[in-house]
Amino acid sequence: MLRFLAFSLRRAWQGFWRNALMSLAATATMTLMLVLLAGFWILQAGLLAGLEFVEQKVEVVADLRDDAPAAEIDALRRRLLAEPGVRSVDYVSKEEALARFRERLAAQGEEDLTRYLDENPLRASLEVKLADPRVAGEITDRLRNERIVESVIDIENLVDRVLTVTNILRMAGAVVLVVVGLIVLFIVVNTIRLAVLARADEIEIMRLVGASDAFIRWPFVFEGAFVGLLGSLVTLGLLGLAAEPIGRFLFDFFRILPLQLGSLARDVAIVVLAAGLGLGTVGSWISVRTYLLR
Amino acid sequence: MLRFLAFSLRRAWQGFWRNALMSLAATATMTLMLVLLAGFWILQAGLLAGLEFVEQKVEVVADLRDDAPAAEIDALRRRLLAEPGVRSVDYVSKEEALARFRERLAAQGEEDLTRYLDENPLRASLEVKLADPRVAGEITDRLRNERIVESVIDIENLVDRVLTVTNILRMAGAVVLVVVGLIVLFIVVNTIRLAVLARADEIEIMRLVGASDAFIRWPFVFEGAFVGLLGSLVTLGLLGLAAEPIGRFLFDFFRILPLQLGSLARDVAIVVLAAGLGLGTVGSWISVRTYLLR
Amino acid sequence: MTMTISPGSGVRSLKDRLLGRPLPLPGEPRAVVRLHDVTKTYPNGRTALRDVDLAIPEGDFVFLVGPSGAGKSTLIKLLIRDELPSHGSVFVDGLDVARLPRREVPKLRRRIGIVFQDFKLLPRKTVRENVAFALEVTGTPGRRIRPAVDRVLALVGLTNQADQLPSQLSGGEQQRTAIARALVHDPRLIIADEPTGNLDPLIAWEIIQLLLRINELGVTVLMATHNAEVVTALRRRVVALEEGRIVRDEPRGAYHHDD
Amino acid sequence: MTMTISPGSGVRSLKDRLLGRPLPLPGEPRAVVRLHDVTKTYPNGRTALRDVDLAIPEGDFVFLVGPSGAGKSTLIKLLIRDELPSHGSVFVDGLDVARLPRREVPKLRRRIGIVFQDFKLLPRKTVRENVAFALEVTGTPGRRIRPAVDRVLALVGLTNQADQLPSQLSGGEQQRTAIARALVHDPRLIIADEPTGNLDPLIAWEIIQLLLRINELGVTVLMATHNAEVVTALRRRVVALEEGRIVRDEPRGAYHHDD
Ligand SMILES: Nc1ncnc2c1ncn2[C@@H]1O[C@H](COP(=O)(O)OP(=O)(O)OP(=O)(O)O)[C@@H](O)[C@H]1O
Ligand SMILES: Nc1ncnc2c1ncn2[C@@H]1O[C@H](COP(=O)(O)OP(=O)(O)OP(=O)(O)O)[C@@H](O)[C@H]1O
Ligand SMILES: [Mg+2]
Ligand SMILES: [Mg+2]
Repeated sequence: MLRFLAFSLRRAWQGFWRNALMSLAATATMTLMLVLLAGFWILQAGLLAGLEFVEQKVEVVADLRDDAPAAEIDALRRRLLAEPGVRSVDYVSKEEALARFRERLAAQGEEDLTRYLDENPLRASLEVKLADPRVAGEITDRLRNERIVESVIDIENLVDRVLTVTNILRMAGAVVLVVVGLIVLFIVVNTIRLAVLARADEIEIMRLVGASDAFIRWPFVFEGAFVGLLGSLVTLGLLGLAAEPIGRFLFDFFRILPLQLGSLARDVAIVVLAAGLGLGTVGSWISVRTYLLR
Repeated sequence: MLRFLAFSLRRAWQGFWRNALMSLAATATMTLMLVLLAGFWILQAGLLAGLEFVEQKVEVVADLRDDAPAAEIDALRRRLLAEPGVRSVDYVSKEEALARFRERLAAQGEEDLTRYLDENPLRASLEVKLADPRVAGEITDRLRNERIVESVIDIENLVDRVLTVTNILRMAGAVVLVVVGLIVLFIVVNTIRLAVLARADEIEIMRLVGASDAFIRWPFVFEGAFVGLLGSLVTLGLLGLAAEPIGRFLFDFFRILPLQLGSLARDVAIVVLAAGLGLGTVGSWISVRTYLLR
Repeated sequence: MTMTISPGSGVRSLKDRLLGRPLPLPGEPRAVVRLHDVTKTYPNGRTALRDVDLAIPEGDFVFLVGPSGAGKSTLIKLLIRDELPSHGSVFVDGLDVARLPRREVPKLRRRIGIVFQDFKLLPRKTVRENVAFALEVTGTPGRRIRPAVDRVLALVGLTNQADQLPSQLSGGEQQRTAIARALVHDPRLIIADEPTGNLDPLIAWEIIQLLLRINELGVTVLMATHNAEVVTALRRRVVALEEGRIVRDEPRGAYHHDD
Repeated sequence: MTMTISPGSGVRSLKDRLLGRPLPLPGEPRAVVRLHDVTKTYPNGRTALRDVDLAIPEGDFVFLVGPSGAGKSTLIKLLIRDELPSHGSVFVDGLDVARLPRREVPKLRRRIGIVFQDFKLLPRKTVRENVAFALEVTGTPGRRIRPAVDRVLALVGLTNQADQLPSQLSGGEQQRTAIARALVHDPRLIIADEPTGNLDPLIAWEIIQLLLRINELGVTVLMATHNAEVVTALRRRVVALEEGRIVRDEPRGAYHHDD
């Protein structure tokens, strides 16, 4: 068994270098495809994080009567926090509301109209941030029935629109990733098949001198695995070099935090290695099979 | 000459079908790569159109003194219109400004503060829409020196930011397109090279029986062109099937108009055909050359 | 190329056929190769062998002769299961070749040393590697490979060419490489398809001497050849094929000019 | 395999060398093949030919003999510019082979009909297509190809196998396909490397008769062979190589057993 392994590995190594041109061509193809795959994986991860960020922004705002007692407000606040799907509930006083309003106008370059006001027309409010945007409707309804609540801005429409868009984007991202994955699968298997095809004679001769299927198959499979491994490592090397700009891009564009970045890097490394090894191995297995079945 | 052409085409056709497996594999690779290229081309075109749309939104707004005479306003308007880089100049009256402000607040779900106002605090203004956002600074300066202008909102910062972002996106798009183009080039040439490699014997024998280089090269080149053509046609067929959703996506996302869509479709068709034929032809030319040079 | 059916072979095959008995009688020497009523028709309709009956006892040295296209290589391909018979049964060293499960085929081929008419060398391996290859792929321990390979290379006179690629060899050297590979694993049956076609008479004779010596050690040898001189000089058993039929089977035959 | 330098060849090559004259004297028959002081050392350091001088006048029929590895195929490869000489000059049909610009090489090869020792057939083309191929790739009009191919296939006796692939042919049939391809474009010089190695004596003789008949029509024939019987029987010119040197060149030679 050990001898068989040693033999297969040695043969794989020799096979790789004796057809160096072809092997390197296959490796280069593998690398490019893995870069493509990793790129899309990263984009997809960024997209998901970005969408989550957007969804977390969904909040239900209940304006409170000016005469609402602080105790009741606090009680309502605590009841809301106990609801499933609610992430946080913040109390915003009348003064705070006005300050924020001024800030917003300024940020948008609008005229500061508040200076023409005699008194503060804004209401204190409870801002309910949601962990799950789907509960927005329910929370809105419940708040409307509260005595101390003056009005709740109807955001159901908005929530629906956000959810539709994010779901479409999620699906589109997954579809694109699957399509890219299939392209990668096809191209890599195809390249390996062409490389094996060029060595059909070798397989034929091995069969004729009495090599068992295992002795024919495994060197090729290891060679494919080797191509895959090399491709993965080169890909990871390239990604490593590009890690900083990628990280900045993800942070700026999709608001992925450094913490999440670490786990994304780990995921990508795993995906690239698994895809490289898997494709190389399976590709050569399939390619050799054609000859062994005859 | 005609006989040579007929011979080469016949041989190319035979070569394609006699190695059907390999030819179809090459064609499939070609197709996938062209789809990839076309996809990125479309995205890039969409991005460009979208960016242009954003840039056209850049405008310089000059608030006018309440006492500015209509004749002077009109004169200023006409002078501005004559400036290079200015697309249109719109006069917005005080009433219109207030109406628009109300709309904006409503759209953002903000409190309508205007109902607490006694008089209209907003100013009439001239909105200068720019064809070229880079002139924003200059226009702003000129407006500031006008007698009838009360103030000009400083948008230079904003314009700079928009320009930076759009330029980065433009460059990123171009870089991605070039990278994808190189990947496509490499993969296709590589695939064709592997296919030719498997027929090195054939080339060797042709040389030994006294075939001139042209007789060896052209059948392969035509075969490559054939693979490219077939790949292009399949790609265009696929894109044709997907034309409607693509068009809708481009319209919704990048605000590409149906008119622009037509010219984009034409561009894509040309790119796909040129890339397919070019890659197939050049790929086999390069691959065969290796053998002829010896 | 007239049909000369020698009475001896006709009677024997007839008897065999009547008794329908592919296995040897007790007391008869064990037949290493036994074909019973074998017909081979290729998918394109060409019939290369017709009703062939043949038994080669252990230790025999048999020349297989016959004109080009008579079916010699086809018969050999049946023995190593490179082709399957359309009809009839083939036994090699006790294995029912036609009915052998696929995964047992390597076992069969390892018992045989085969010299192919077209050499079948690996173009990217040197002479030494080509010969060693036959041992490696059948799982021989590494340390036993080197000496075995060196020994057969010396035997066929290729020690100096050991590190050349097949494309750097003369035709005769390629053929000797093929012979070395067939001998390297000490097979109990050697099947050689035209092993001297590209050799000059001197080396051809040396190769034949080699096969004879190996045969004397008890190894059975089946050799397809057109080398009339050798066949006639040695007076060994000669099986002659013509248009797919055995037309002559003589224990001490010669090469007739209509073969 | 002793070194027997026949005086005739020694003197002639010496004279040639002293005069440094690769071209024939006026009045001498035109030499179709002329090697002058040729040495060929392969990149791996093996010297396959040493100081070879050889002239073959138009219309000659020459056997090239010698033991395996003597350099016969190498000499032939030099003639068709498959290899370049390390030293010396090679003229074929008036063309200076070693100095021929690359784009002129096809012209040279079209004047020659070559039978390769390893056949070099295209595995994915039928017999007919393989033979037609040599005409097609040299730009012969389509309507002239079919009859020419049918004629040579009949000549070598492959009419029935015309639509088979090489893998479906016997070794001898493959060899005859290679011969047919070499003849199909009516070359003025035929170079055959061991064209009867895989043929039974009968067909071998037929092929030789064919080459003789073609030779009588004025075509020059150079044939490397180990077929002692044929060489000895025909009493044509024999050039013997040994370890890369011409050791014998007799106008009416035989095959000696040390060749
Ligand atoms: N794979 C095949 N498909 C179809 N016909 C075949 C195939 N292999 C061989 N033949 C035909 O079967 C006949 C016998 O072929 P075989 O190779 O057995 O002859 P042979 O006796 O070895 O001849 P040679 O001495 O020339 O090598 C030939 O006419 C050949 O054309
Ligand atoms: N490409 C090459 N590289 C290195 N050595 C070579 C090459 N081709 C041939 N040789 C060596 O040159 C010598 C002469 O080879 P060549 O093929 O000319 O012999 P030959 O006379 O044709 O023999 P045979 O009768 O066996 O075909 C041989 O020893 C061979 O090993
Ligand atoms: Mg045969
Ligand atoms: Mg030779």
